[in-house]
Amino acid sequence: MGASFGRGAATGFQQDLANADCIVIEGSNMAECHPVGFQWVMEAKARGATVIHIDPRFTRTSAVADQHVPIRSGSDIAFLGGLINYVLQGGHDFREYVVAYTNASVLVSDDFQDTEDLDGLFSGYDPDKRSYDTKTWQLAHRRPPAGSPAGAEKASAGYQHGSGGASPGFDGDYEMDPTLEDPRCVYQVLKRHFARYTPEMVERTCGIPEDQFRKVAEALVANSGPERTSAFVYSVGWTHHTVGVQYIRTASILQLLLGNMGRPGGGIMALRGHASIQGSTDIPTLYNLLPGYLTMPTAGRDNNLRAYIDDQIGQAGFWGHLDAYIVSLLKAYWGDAATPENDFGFDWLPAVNGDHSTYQSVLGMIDGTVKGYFIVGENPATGTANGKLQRMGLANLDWLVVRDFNEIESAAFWHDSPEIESGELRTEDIGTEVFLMPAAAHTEKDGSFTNTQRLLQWHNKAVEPEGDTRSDLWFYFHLGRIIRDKLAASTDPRDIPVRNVTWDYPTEGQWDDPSAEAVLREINGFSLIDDPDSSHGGGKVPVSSYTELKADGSTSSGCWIYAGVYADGVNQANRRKPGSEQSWVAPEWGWAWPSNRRILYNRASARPDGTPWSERKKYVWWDEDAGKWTGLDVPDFVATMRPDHPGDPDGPPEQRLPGTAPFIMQQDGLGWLYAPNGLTDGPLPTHYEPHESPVANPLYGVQSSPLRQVFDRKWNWSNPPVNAGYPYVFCTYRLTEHHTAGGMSRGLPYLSELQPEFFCEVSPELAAERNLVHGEYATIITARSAIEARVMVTDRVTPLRLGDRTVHQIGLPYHWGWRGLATGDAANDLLPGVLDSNVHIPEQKVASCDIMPGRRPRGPALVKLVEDHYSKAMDGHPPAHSTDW
Amino acid sequence: MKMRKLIASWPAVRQATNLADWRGMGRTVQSERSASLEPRTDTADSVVRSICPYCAVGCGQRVFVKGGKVTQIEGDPASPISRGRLCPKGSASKQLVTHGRLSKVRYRRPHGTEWEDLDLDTAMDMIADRVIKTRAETWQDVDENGDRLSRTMGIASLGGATLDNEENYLMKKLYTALGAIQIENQARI
Amino acid sequence: MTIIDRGSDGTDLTLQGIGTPRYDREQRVGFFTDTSICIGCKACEVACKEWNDVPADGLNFLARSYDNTGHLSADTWRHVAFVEQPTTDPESARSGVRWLMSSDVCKHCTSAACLEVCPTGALFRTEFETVVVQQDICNGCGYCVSACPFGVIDQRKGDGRVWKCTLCYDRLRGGQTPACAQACPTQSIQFGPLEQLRERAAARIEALHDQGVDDAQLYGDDPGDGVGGFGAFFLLLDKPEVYGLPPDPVSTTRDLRTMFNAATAAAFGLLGIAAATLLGQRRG
Amino acid sequence: MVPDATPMSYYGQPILKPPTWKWPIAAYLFTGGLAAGTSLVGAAARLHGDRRLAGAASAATMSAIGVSAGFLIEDLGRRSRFHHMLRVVKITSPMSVGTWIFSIFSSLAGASAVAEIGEKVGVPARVARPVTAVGQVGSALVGPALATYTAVLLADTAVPAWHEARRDLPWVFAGSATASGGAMGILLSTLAPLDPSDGFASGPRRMAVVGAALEVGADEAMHRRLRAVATGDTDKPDIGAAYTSGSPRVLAGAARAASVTGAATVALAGRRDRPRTRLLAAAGALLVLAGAALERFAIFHAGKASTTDPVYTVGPQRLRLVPPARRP
Repeated sequence: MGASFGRGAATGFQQDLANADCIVIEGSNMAECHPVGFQWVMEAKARGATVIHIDPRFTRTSAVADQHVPIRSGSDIAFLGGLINYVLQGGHDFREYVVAYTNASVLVSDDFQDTEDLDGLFSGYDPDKRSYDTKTWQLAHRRPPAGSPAGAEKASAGYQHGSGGASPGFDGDYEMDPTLEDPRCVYQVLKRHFARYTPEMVERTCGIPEDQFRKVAEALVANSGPERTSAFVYSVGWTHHTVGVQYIRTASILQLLLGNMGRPGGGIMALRGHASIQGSTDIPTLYNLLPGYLTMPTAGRDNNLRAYIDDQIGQAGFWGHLDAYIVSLLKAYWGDAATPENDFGFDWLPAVNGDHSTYQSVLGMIDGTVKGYFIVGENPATGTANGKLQRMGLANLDWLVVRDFNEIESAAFWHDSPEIESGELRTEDIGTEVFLMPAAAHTEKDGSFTNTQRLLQWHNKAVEPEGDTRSDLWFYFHLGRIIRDKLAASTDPRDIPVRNVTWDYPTEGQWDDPSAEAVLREINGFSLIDDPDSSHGGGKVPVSSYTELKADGSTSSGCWIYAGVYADGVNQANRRKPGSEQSWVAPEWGWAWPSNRRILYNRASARPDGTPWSERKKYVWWDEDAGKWTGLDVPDFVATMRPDHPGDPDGPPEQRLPGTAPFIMQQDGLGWLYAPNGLTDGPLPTHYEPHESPVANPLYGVQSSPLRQVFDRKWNWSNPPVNAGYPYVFCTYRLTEHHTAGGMSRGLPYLSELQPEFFCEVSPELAAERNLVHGEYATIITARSAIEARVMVTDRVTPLRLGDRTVHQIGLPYHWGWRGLATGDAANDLLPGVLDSNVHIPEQKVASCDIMPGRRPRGPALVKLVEDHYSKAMDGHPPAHSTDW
Repeated sequence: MKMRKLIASWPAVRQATNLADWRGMGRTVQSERSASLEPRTDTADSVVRSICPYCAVGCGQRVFVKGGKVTQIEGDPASPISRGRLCPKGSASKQLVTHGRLSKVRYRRPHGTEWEDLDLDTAMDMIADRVIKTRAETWQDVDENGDRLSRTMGIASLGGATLDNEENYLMKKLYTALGAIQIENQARI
Repeated sequence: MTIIDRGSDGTDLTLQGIGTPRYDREQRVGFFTDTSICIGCKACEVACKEWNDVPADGLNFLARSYDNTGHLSADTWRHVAFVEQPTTDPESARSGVRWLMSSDVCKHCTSAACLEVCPTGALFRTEFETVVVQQDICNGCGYCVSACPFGVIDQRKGDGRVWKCTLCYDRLRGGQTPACAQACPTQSIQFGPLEQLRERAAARIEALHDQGVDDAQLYGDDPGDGVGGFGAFFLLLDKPEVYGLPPDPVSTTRDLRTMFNAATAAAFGLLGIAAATLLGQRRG
Repeated sequence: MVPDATPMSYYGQPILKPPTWKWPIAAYLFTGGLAAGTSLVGAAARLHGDRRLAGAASAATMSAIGVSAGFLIEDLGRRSRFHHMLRVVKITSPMSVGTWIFSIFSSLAGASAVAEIGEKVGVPARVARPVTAVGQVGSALVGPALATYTAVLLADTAVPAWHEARRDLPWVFAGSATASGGAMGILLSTLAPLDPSDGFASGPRRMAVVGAALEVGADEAMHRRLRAVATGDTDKPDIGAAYTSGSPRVLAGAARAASVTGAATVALAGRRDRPRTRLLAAAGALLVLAGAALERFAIFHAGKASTTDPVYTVGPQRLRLVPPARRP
């Protein structure tokens, strides 16, 4: 999303789904995983919309959908590519929209070579470093872009700007062919790239019969254009793949071609799994980001603030104010200690050099480099791919702090875990010191969640926590306080940031809880000029929008994209104006970032000249008399910029974009069909087989994504692809009745009794082939482990015909673990740790396995079974490096 | 007098006196308790506007409190997103916050075989010491070609998606000030 | 089929039909469950249990599709049924399968067998014309359990009393919507005045038939059925028995007159025989 | 395979809940009938002037009443609330009507018994005697209702094997009560031998025989009627099938055998009340009593059995329904 449109978040909001004429739910099981949000899909259906669900299994979403398309897990790009090909070959794209708002007409540089030319690789691939040099991907410019020299040698930057535009260095001055005829223009490059993704190829790759494919294609085309819009809904069904980001890219391209972006009933709805997972990427407890999708300083590149800014500041669009955002953050972090002289304390920030995501940390624990670990409201022992790897890491720590509601698997691993049961670990040998701290529930603390539609909503404390139970705000505030006290007298330079960090929050209540509102105010930011005669009588005044942030240290903001959440000193996230008393957009309930916009890029809901595309799909338009943009939502645009504004190259960054550029975070303001930057594994999505697939890649010589991150080592060996030892595909998913790794549901009687046992869903044909008995047990085995599950033989899982062979798929809900009331084996124990190169998300939705009737062995026999099965599959060879496949 | 009231309240007698329901199927057999029933939400001390802690739809919840205890959690009809509705997990929120909650710090010493008690303040102090010690032991000032790192690779953290924005902010700020960079959460799984 | 004679103010009792006491104040309320938009999420089951503190009833994997609850009972007042059916309908967009889901509940019948047979007056007709068990009265005689033609009400082990859905009688008295209806994400469970619900259901069934969903049918909307029409009726997509519901439920009280007549006759028969056999002798 | 929901039901699961009543209720059906029958014998004896048999019968009736009350209260879920049965007079509830019948019967029989005892301990005869007589005869008049209301109670349920037998059950119970009364009369007269010249002794014998005959006849009629209610199922073609397997089959067979042989034995003992015939009659009476009790248990278990298989509920209902008229 970030690379295509400029922001890495859902582009619309759930209520808007009701306006869609066609809703495609793919990579999501919305009725089960977001049931209350699903009411808006039902609303659309009641108004006559077509609801299509594309999923390996027939689920509760499919039950009420108009069409269910069973698809082979891991082949979504082939299917979506087929749809793009259908649109391009038939010229069904929304031409006026595409020419004006996307980079379809921009010419690509000559030395770009497509996967069609290099049989699965783009130009610039370095097999040793397993990365691309993006020099050959650049777009053709009439004159070299300001700032960095044209085509500078640059490793493809990762998806750094989750919410920012592609990395800077370009502006909109391209060689273009608005007629889209020139073979080098993006439109034609796209056409050639997807030419082979024909309906026959889709059937051969995804197992989707041609008639089903055409039905989807026709529905989408019929429901796009000026009068009608279609929406896409996805979730981890797309992100949990080694090419996850490219899945979303494909959908972005399709939605841009059909002209559905930025329009009511259109867009791409990213459904997130946790209450504030969007919040935890906006204010990231992530290794590579600072709040507001600013990148963490990279060792060697960002040696000082000026280098950091110059390397990333955008030539046009709102990334052009990167300096104001980073300086305001530093002022929030260090307060008065941050002065222009010391680069506002830029050097007190630690630097990253490479991938430090959770798998690197777990391997660090196993190798002994990582000694201390905090687990806060998460359950990696069963919730993260390759549970055994996680538990082996936990067992090798010096100390571990777990904060949760009860003794979850990640806190109990040292006395109760599959490894203790199989003898691979002994309690007495595990040296990890464990602190299990009771955590407060959402009813026992004030705070805000950011939901899946970028909406900050405040939850008020209802009761005081009891006993030792404390909120995580309390825990980190007091931990910081104690550490600062202990280091107060230190003279060691590394302790300077610890002393300088602003930590003086007011506390309240019987447990000295730090004020969450004070923290939110800091996140919002202040203008720091002590202006006595200002209406607020001087002192720190909350800023009302990120446009007020300055680069001279006169403003602070803990997270620039959240600036405005405390506008006028009011906690906008706690606004509760009932939906019934305001418009269906409901702008006065909670606060959505950025600047309370509910549909992003909504400039595109109007023609280039500013008038709505159609009366039916009116949303934001130019009001000539008032001289500004108006409509049902906050315009995602410079309010007073005329639609015919040509773009002022010398004005402030956002003025350099023309009045017809809806994607204001992008350098060129355009939706990127072709993404020369921002993605590590290619400017265009390409079908690669999952890391573990029983099927050879029908399109290219390259089997799987060449840039996928693999860790070939003990406990993480991969199933060899196209191998008789692991002939079946399995995918993991959730059920309505449980929550992720079960920590918040398997301890509750009322939820556990609804889904008491771990089960696997298999088709009658597979049950016959492997004589699995309905209601009895089956053992599922991969190179990592073997688990047992009750068998659910059902027609809802269909074997797929891929040309002459049949692929069987097995469904595994992954909620279970060995603690709580409803206990069972963890499906994540089967999965390898194999990551997407852009965002390091493991491939959890597809892998290969074998299945046999009966329960799994207990004790050491389990390890033997797994190892014997693996060596038989490798016919005796030692574990091989999976990157050779 | 009490006897007369007792006799008069006997449903069999009320069947005679209230002929509209002489079959004894409605008001005449309604007990005192039934006649005075009222929903516990009406008699709550306070009702608090909250948001469901489970998934990212962000359903509105109303939390009813009486005597310092949560007595009911149900949907908030005012929410434009959820319109007062909840899923099975959201509906189980009362059980989530009241059932089987750990309320004491548990401590396991290295190689220990049992959980032990530990009071909260001591635990906090011990954790702070360990952070400082591990940080010192694994501090990296510069990398192999002299570029500034100023970080520790000895401490990692996991979690954040189920936490508030304010909590994520303090965590990131504290860890960054300490130079701990291996900070991750569910956005990555 | 006896028509329940509501009469002027319900006082006219014929043993044929049982009048229902009318309360002037309240209008009759009930549920309309439109199973065609149920997504089987079971929010109703949990919301009901949380509000009424209904005990959990065991962790048992039933292997009946996604239904591990099984049936209504003293400890389950809402039960979502799951029926997986192969579809033969070629045009159906589905991949050869149809998945029916339906949230079952007490029907709060117009002529409620449980209410009519309850000897202690524990079961009573509320001012909202719903049927509720008064837990301070019920002595666990169990008669209602045998009388209910749907197998809804049951005795709770270890407690002895019988329990069933009260249509959230306490919430109704506070002017609130029953917990399950409020929670239902797709409003498959609709609560409101029964007349209104019946009109809405008629319109909905019309729409479905126009869309070609031929086997859509209303179940319990007809006041002329064996229990005088349900207070909680349904729109089903298949025959009632597929969901575990009786196709033509009857409150046996409608045959009470014939039963009492037979018993009276038999009693006189008994008296007659006794007299004939015992009194026919002259002394000595 | 997730079993296709057989068209008859939801995964083969019963539609109805099995009755919560346990064996004490089946036993009460018998002891209730016995009390009624015995009270009739007692009253007849009282009218006949045989005060010794009448007193014995009154005692027997009271013990049957005592045992019955014990059974009824034992089966309640909340025994301490047994008095709630008298909370309301509900004519739509056979159990409520029955409770009042039981109360009236017990108080009359009780008054008679108390008066009789009173007379022995000094209460003047002219006060005690009429109360004893009126109480005993009064209770006898209520007896038949006590015997047959239980049939209505069972029939007024959704239990297929009971409801479909609603026209016959009262006669079965009436016959059974008559037989029990007669049998008890025989036993009492053997324990407290009557003056042989007094022809009364043969009354109970005739009552037992006629009662048993009525019981067996009505039972046969009931089975025939149940077999007439088709279910449309192959292995359980009609509701009568509830009696064709398991404990219902065994109990029904035993009941029939006991009643018939009992009645025959009593008949064989003839009308003469001689020591030899008295023993024979007593044996027959015991068999008749056993038959009556087994008959009640057979009906009880068959009823429960007919709730555990959905065939008995769905089959007849579906056949009764005209195929749902396709709405236009």
